[in-house]
Amino acid sequence: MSLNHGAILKPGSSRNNKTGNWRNIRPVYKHDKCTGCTMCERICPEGVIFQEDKKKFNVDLDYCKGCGICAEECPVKDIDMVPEEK
Amino acid sequence: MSLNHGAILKPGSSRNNKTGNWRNIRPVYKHDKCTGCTMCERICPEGVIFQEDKKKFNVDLDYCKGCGICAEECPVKDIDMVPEEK
Amino acid sequence: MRKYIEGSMAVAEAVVLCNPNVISAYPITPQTHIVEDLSQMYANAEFKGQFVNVESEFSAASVCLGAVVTGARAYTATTSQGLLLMSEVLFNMAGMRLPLVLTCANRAISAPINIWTDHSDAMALRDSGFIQLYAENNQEAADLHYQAYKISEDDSVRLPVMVNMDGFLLTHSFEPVDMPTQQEVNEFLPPYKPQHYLDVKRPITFGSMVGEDGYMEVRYNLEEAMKNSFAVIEKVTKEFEAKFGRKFGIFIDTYKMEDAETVIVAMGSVVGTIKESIDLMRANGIKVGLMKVRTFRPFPKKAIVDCLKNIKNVIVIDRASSVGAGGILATEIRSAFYGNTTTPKVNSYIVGLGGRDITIKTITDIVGNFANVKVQDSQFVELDHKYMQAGDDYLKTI
Amino acid sequence: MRKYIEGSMAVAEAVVLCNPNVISAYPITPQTHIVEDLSQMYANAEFKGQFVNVESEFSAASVCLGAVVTGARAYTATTSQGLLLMSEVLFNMAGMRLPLVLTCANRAISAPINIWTDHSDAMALRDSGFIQLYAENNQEAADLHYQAYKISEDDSVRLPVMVNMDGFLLTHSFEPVDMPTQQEVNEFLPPYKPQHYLDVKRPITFGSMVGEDGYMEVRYNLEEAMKNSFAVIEKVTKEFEAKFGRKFGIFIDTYKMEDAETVIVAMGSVVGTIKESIDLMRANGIKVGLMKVRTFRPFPKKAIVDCLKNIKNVIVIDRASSVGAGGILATEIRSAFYGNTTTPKVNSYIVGLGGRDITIKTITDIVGNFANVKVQDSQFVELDHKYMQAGDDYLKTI
Amino acid sequence: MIEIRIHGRGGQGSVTAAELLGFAAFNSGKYVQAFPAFGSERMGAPVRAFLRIDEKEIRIHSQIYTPDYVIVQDPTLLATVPVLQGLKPEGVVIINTKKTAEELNLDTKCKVITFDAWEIAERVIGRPIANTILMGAFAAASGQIPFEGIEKAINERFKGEVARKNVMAAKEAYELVKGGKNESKSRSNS
Amino acid sequence: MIEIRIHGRGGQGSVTAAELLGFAAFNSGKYVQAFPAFGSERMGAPVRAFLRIDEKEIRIHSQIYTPDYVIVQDPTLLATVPVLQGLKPEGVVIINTKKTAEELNLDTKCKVITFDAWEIAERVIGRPIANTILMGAFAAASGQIPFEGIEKAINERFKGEVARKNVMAAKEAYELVKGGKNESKSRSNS
Amino acid sequence: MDKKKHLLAPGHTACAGCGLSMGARMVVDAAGPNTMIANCTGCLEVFTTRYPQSAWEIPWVHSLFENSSAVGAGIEAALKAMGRDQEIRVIAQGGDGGTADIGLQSLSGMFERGHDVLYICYDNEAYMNTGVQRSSQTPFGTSTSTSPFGKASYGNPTRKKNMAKIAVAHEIPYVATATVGFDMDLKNKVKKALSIRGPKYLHVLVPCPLGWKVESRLTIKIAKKAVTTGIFPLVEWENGKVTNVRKITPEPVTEYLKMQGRFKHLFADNDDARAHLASIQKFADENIENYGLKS
Amino acid sequence: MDKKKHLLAPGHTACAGCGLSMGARMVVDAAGPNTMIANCTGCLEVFTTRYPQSAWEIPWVHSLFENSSAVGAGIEAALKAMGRDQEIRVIAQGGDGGTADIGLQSLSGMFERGHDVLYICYDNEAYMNTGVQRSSQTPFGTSTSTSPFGKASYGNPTRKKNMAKIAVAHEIPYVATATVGFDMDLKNKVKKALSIRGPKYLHVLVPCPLGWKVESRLTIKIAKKAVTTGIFPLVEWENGKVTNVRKITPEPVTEYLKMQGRFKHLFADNDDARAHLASIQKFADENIENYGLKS
Ligand SMILES: Cc1ncc(C[n+]2csc(CCOP(=O)(O)OP(=O)(O)O)c2C)c(N)n1
Ligand SMILES: Cc1ncc(C[n+]2csc(CCOP(=O)(O)OP(=O)(O)O)c2C)c(N)n1
Ligand code: SF4
Ligand code: SF4
Ligand code: SF4
Ligand code: SF4
Ligand code: SF4
Ligand code: SF4
Ligand SMILES: [Mg+2]
Ligand SMILES: [Mg+2]
Repeated sequence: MSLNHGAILKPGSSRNNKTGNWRNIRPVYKHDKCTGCTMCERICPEGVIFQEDKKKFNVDLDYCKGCGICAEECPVKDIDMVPEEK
Repeated sequence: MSLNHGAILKPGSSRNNKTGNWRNIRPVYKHDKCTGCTMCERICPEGVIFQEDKKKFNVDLDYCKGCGICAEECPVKDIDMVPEEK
Repeated sequence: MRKYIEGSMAVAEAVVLCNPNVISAYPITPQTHIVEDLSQMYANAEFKGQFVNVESEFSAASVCLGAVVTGARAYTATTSQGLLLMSEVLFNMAGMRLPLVLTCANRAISAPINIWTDHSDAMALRDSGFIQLYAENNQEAADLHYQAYKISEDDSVRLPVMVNMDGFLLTHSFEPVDMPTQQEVNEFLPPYKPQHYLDVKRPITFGSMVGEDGYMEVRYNLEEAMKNSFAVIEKVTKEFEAKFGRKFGIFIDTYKMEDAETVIVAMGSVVGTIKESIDLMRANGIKVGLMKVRTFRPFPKKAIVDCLKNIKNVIVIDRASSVGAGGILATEIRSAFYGNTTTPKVNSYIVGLGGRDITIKTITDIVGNFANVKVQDSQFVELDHKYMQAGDDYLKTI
Repeated sequence: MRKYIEGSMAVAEAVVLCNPNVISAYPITPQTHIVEDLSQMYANAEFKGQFVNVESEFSAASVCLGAVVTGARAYTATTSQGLLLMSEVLFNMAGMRLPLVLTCANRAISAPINIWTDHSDAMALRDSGFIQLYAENNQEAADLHYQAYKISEDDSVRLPVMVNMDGFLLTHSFEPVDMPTQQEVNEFLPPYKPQHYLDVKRPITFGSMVGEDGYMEVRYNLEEAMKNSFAVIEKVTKEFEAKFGRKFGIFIDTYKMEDAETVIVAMGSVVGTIKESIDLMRANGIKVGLMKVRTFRPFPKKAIVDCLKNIKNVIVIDRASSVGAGGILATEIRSAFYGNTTTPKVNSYIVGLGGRDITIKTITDIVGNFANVKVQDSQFVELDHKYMQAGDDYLKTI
Repeated sequence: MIEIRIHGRGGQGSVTAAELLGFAAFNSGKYVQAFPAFGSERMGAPVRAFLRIDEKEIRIHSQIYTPDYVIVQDPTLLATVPVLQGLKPEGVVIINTKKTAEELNLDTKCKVITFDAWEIAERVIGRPIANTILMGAFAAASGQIPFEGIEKAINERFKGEVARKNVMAAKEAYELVKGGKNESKSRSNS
Repeated sequence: MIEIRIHGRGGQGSVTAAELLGFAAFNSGKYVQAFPAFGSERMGAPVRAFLRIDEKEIRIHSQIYTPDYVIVQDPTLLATVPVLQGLKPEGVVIINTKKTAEELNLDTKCKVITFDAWEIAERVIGRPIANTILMGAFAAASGQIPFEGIEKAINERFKGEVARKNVMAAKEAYELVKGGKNESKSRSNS
Repeated sequence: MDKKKHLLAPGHTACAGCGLSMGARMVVDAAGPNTMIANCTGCLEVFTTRYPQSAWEIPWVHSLFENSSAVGAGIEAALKAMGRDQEIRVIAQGGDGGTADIGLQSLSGMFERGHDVLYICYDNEAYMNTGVQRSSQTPFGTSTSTSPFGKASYGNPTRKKNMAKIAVAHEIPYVATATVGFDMDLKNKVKKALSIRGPKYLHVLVPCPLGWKVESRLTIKIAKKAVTTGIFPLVEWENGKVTNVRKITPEPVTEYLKMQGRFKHLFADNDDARAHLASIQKFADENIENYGLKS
Repeated sequence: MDKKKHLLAPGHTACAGCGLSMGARMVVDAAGPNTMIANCTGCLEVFTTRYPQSAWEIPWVHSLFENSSAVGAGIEAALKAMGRDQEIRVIAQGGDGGTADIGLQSLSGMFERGHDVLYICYDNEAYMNTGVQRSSQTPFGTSTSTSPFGKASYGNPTRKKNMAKIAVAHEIPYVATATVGFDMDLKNKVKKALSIRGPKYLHVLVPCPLGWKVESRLTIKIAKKAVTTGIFPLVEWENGKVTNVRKITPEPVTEYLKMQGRFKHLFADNDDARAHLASIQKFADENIENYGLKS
């Protein structure tokens, strides 16, 4: 352990912590009525919804905690929350 | 010295400290044009001007520091500041 | 009544039983449960004084100061950063000779920020003029509060008291605790009747500036009051035992000292773990005993020397370190023996900082290795640098 | 250049010669002159960094913390209440391993409020992880600052340094002081080149929360850095001497020790008074010497023991007391001898609290009475309770 | 002394379970000590809670490293947390999972009790909170606490309908485990 | 080593006088140490300042109790402050007062020098500030500092007209005291 | 699909649905990579920087609970002294406790001295990190762990200290309120603030599912309701003058309150509870009136 | 002739002509003997309570520099707890530094919690006790010992932090400004404040002959000039609304500034100095405009 250690951290290293296993319910995109409004992407508290295509968004399930906000806020209800099989 | 001494003081005990000797100039009431407006009494920073009569005020020279405010503010200039003989 | 109760709740109930007039505190882990429990009692009108929710520890202590100077009994609780933040006020209260009971839910000091237990916080206030008592378990933690008020308010003392209990280990543990009735506490602890306080009928000036001509005398009196507190602590502890039948030592306590060749010295919750370790070691023929320090300020030099002077080996467990000088309890104990003709070998160990768990193995290992260690600087025990590797590796890349 | 200069001005000029980027401080007697002098240099564009006039000592220290973490060299000065108020930040900076030089114009702590010198303030921070150096006179006070930056910023140390100088006695005294040129200081003290700092090109996270798994290791490293500082202090002191021809000891300094039977141990400006007293006593055939402690943190146990081990009598002068435990320097010195085969008799005296003047008579009286005092609790010297009579009499009437 | 370690996630009531089990044991005249693995964990993150039960005063104040019982409140923990660490050879682990002990195929020789606590919880209580249910299971598995103790503890903490339902659910688990059907078949698979 | 104590009131420049005298002595190659009686006094309140002058390094850091010289800036202090306390038997006291040494009738065997510094100040400087004037008097009385040293010290601190007038006033005092007319007649009145 | 597009990385340990994590990400994304942050102790610090992992992609420092504004001022002063203050923006931030209570003084000092720092208060209306104790930002009537509902209490007895007004009273160039409920508005305010030199203050309402006792999926909904009921007006002040408010069609405050467990006791069927509700409605009405919120 | 009529006794060691000693006496006389005072460190504390003498005739306590409002809150809480809060009034007080700088946070906390305490700030516009260092109440352009005039400086670079406005922003029932220059007004405001329950704030301008570099006899004159130039408006706010201002016939600010040594450098014959004077005139004009001061 280097002596000068003031407990400094590497940027973005929280990515090592896969919080996906906290999840009880999971967002499932229907990729159906999506208008590409970007709402879900903008508000996900984990920042793990990504745009794959103009009207196609997806979730990085490694981190999604299943809060359900994306599904709640999608204006066209194009996201379902489904229970995780445990 | 009593043990419980948190360095408590007796009220008004500063009266033991005669600040009159700080003075280089001294207020002298002419008792002439005084209107009894009470201004000098009210503003003396030491609070040592006292009313003896309706139009007669005097200074407790034990404490007066000779700031000159009373003379300055007397609307009828009924107070003179005169040098202390030292 | 024997209750199964969280340490924090036991303390909160004990405090309310002491009938303080004013409680003021600021939340900080792991003191929070105490304050929350008091809040709930206040909301339920079970605590009938004033509960002042302040904006910082500095104000918490200052509100208490204002209350005490007005003749009220006051209480606060804090830890770690909060204790440091209010330190100016605490030195001030001791110097003004204002009684107070403060519970310190001991926790490590930043940096790095860490919410777990050690004694660095209380130690940083050891010069302040506070009497410092350390609890071994939740029963003692609760019991210390009734005693603390009585000691603090004694006319020959009039000093604030800090009751120390290990954060989480005690504050968040549920254990059986005997709780007295209100009547019993009232019988034990008389109402606070200060000699001097703010009173419009007898106006008084508190907190004057004292120059070179008197400051030293006031501080000397503070030392004398501390010395007086020895007798008062003893008296109050005995009265408490007489009334409630419980005692955890006066200045120190001992365990299996009879034929002990090696004695472990410690404060706080680790004392219980050490007792278990001693039973285990004695079962293996190792003659170990324990001296617990319950009263750290005033520092009970005489009691300690009397207790340890015929012992061969002394192991001092410090849960704090004065950076650049080492174990604090160890330093004071070594110093206490100075000039004695017979002195034990005293080794110093820094253990359990920032919540590092102290297990029976920690203790037995220390005892096992004692002979190999000569009197020297404090040893940090059970270091494991692996966890810090990630940051370390990264540091090398930048 | 030899100048006739006030101690505060000497320090202010020394600080500016060290080229700090950011100065932030809050006025408090007797530190004020330093800050005022710096302000005037700033107003005259003689100091070209940033001068941040803050609203409290807490912010003064925090501004410094922010500056250092951004890669800047920073400076602050304070004392007494101000030091306590910023103590949370100071522990934090040490724990974060941030270099800083802080001048402490030592002053007593409230209550009662008193603006005069003693060492209670710096002592209250002795656990914090700051290196602590004490100046004997204004030449040393100024000189310590060039050295302090070099020690503080050394890569094997990276710890903040507190330079202590007695309030008023040094800060407000005019004495001749040799001031170096900017060029000389530049040659001695290289620019601050931190390894790690906030940088948008290499983003880094400072000040993380470290749990039970790593806190102890980080604190151990802090202790190790303190230990490393011994070598660095020695190196820097020698470099300084080589370049400027001045030296006031490294960890300790001595005076007329050759045949001394009694040695006085002290820190700060009293050292000069003791030297005069020694000359006087030696003229009367009393074999007295002096050991001055210049480096109090890290505590130079080895240097002290080596210096005193063959001495018969040691008198420790403490200008502070840990209430309920006594002289702090004395305690640590006694503890340092623990386990040694030959140990001097060490007596402890509390002297000069709250600006109480320490005269030659004070010193010679202590030496004269030494033989009559056995090793015991710290003695408060030259108490005179008469001055406190007024308040006392009044207390009896209410 | 028996030592119990409970694994769960923030918000699942693991600490409450330890406390209430302690309360039940205390009421049956035992010495107890219940405490959380002191953390700063938020809802969802793995947490632990501990319980000691003894016939004599408990003086030790350190964490539990070699538990006699392990209770796992959330099956997802099995993948990320070493729940079996230090479990005594004669120890027992109780796991909330849909799977059987065999399906889990844990690397242990200890007795493994599994059952779907969330199913009971949803059905009986109406919310997927398994802590009181696991208390019932523990009582049955350990024989340390009579079911009445569990019932009293639940009634101490909860009120009215909530309490009633929790007791019902705990009872169901108690009976289930008493029946022994949910245990791993054999202790030796090595 | 010679030791000097200056008595004055806050605002009268006693500390400055000690500093400047020190500066003058420093310039003539002496070791010096000047310092105030550290206080929190405000304008008007009694204050003290100290000065040590020596041929070798001054190491002591304590106040002065047995001065060789005492300078009194304000005659009103005589009534309230023990200005003569500790003055060495062969010491000298310089007092700003209208009165003669005899009129003062001080309880001392020391040499007493009196003169009306404020009169000089009002006349020459235009303000009743006596500190530089007393510096001149001290230079003459002590012989420790040549008048050029005083002049240089005043010019270091003040500028232009103010400096010039202060030097003039100091010079007047210097000559006056040099003349010796203002001394107490005899050292023994007991 | 750039999984590293955000400057606050996932893997942090905020509760699911945390409005604070949402808000912090929006802010740092709007601020961009040439930003340095000083952060108070609080949930945000704890869930993003527990050793050995950090969620921050930009330079970031945490020192203590009460000093992020002074540390930010120190960063700014250092940048200035080293001639780097033009390229880099400085943000100081903290929770409502770190801002309006224990850190208020250093914030006020930073304002007064005119540092070029944007201060952001993430207001979740209590001390969440330590377990939902009241702060000076806790609304009237809220049940928290230090202002619990009880026999003699209807929750917190005081009103929210008005931080925006206090900031405005400091006569700084830019003050605004915002919330995660209106994310574009929030981001625009961050950008605008950072375009102005001198001290700026942004007060961001961030719902906390744990402390407010709401389901995690409702974070955005509840934030919006705070605005549309008039309880939390969205306002901008430039040089002391209101320059922008978000207009609303006011809904009754009960629409907002009833969603949250922390206000449950206010819906009891008794006069005290009703009086409390009426007071809260009055506060909203005052806001609607004072800021002309009605569209 | 009752030589003990005042509740602040003579014999204290304030400088001759001290506006602070004047103000403190007026306040305590107006408050009357049923008052308890908590006092910050500062000139007032030092010159009234140097051991062994006190100038106070009523119960009085000093603890530290930054906590008189919290100590006052503690006194109030104790009186309440002991049932004595109806008979006795509590005043907390301090200088501008103790109030607006180092004590601001505890003051804000006292406001927020609603203590029944009158807080009085004696504003002499610098840290006088320690030797005239700048505070947040030091006016723009003032030369002080930490904001001296110099080659690169025209004195203090910042404006006075607006404490009255900050107090008003705390939504307390009563806020006012006053000065010893108008003693009856000051005393009336103290009495009015003490007749109201809850937190009150009174900001009193008290000239300091030493720090302002004016002759001691001019204390009242200069205080009046601060008002009549519009630099220091006398205003009362009740429940957040301005209810009273003292009307003036504005004089140019130079009338005020030129009397004082601390502003001497602003009268140099150069553009910088003139620009500074113009700014100060502008501040006064803004006050005159904003508060409608013109009679
Ligand atoms: C001096 C000090 N006092 C108390 C604490 C404990 N503490 C840490 S964070 C916190 C509450 C944070 O509340 P807030 O600022 O609102 O942030 P939140 O966690 O709600 O986002 C408290 C009380 C501390 N760290 N330092
Ligand atoms: C924590 C702390 N910092 C600094 C000081 C030093 N100090 C005492 S009074 C004072 C200035 C007081 O200024 P102000 O409040 O304006 O009162 P004034 O003396 O001007 O009336 C200062 C800086 C202190 N006592 N405590
Ligand atoms: S459920 Fe929540 S965390 Fe998961 S993707 Fe949706 S908003 Fe993000
Ligand atoms: S919120 Fe719905 S409509 Fe909008 S982008 Fe996401 S999935 Fe598409
Ligand atoms: S001169 Fe000053 S102190 Fe003397 S009476 Fe007049 S106003 Fe009072
Ligand atoms: S101010 Fe003048 S007129 Fe008024 S009362 Fe005094 S002496 Fe008389
Ligand atoms: S407690 Fe609240 S603010 Fe903190 S992480 Fe959880 S949801 Fe976010
Ligand atoms: S310095 Fe100013 S405020 Fe202080 S006592 Fe003197 S005149 Fe009054
Ligand atoms: Mg919060
Ligand atoms: Mg002031």
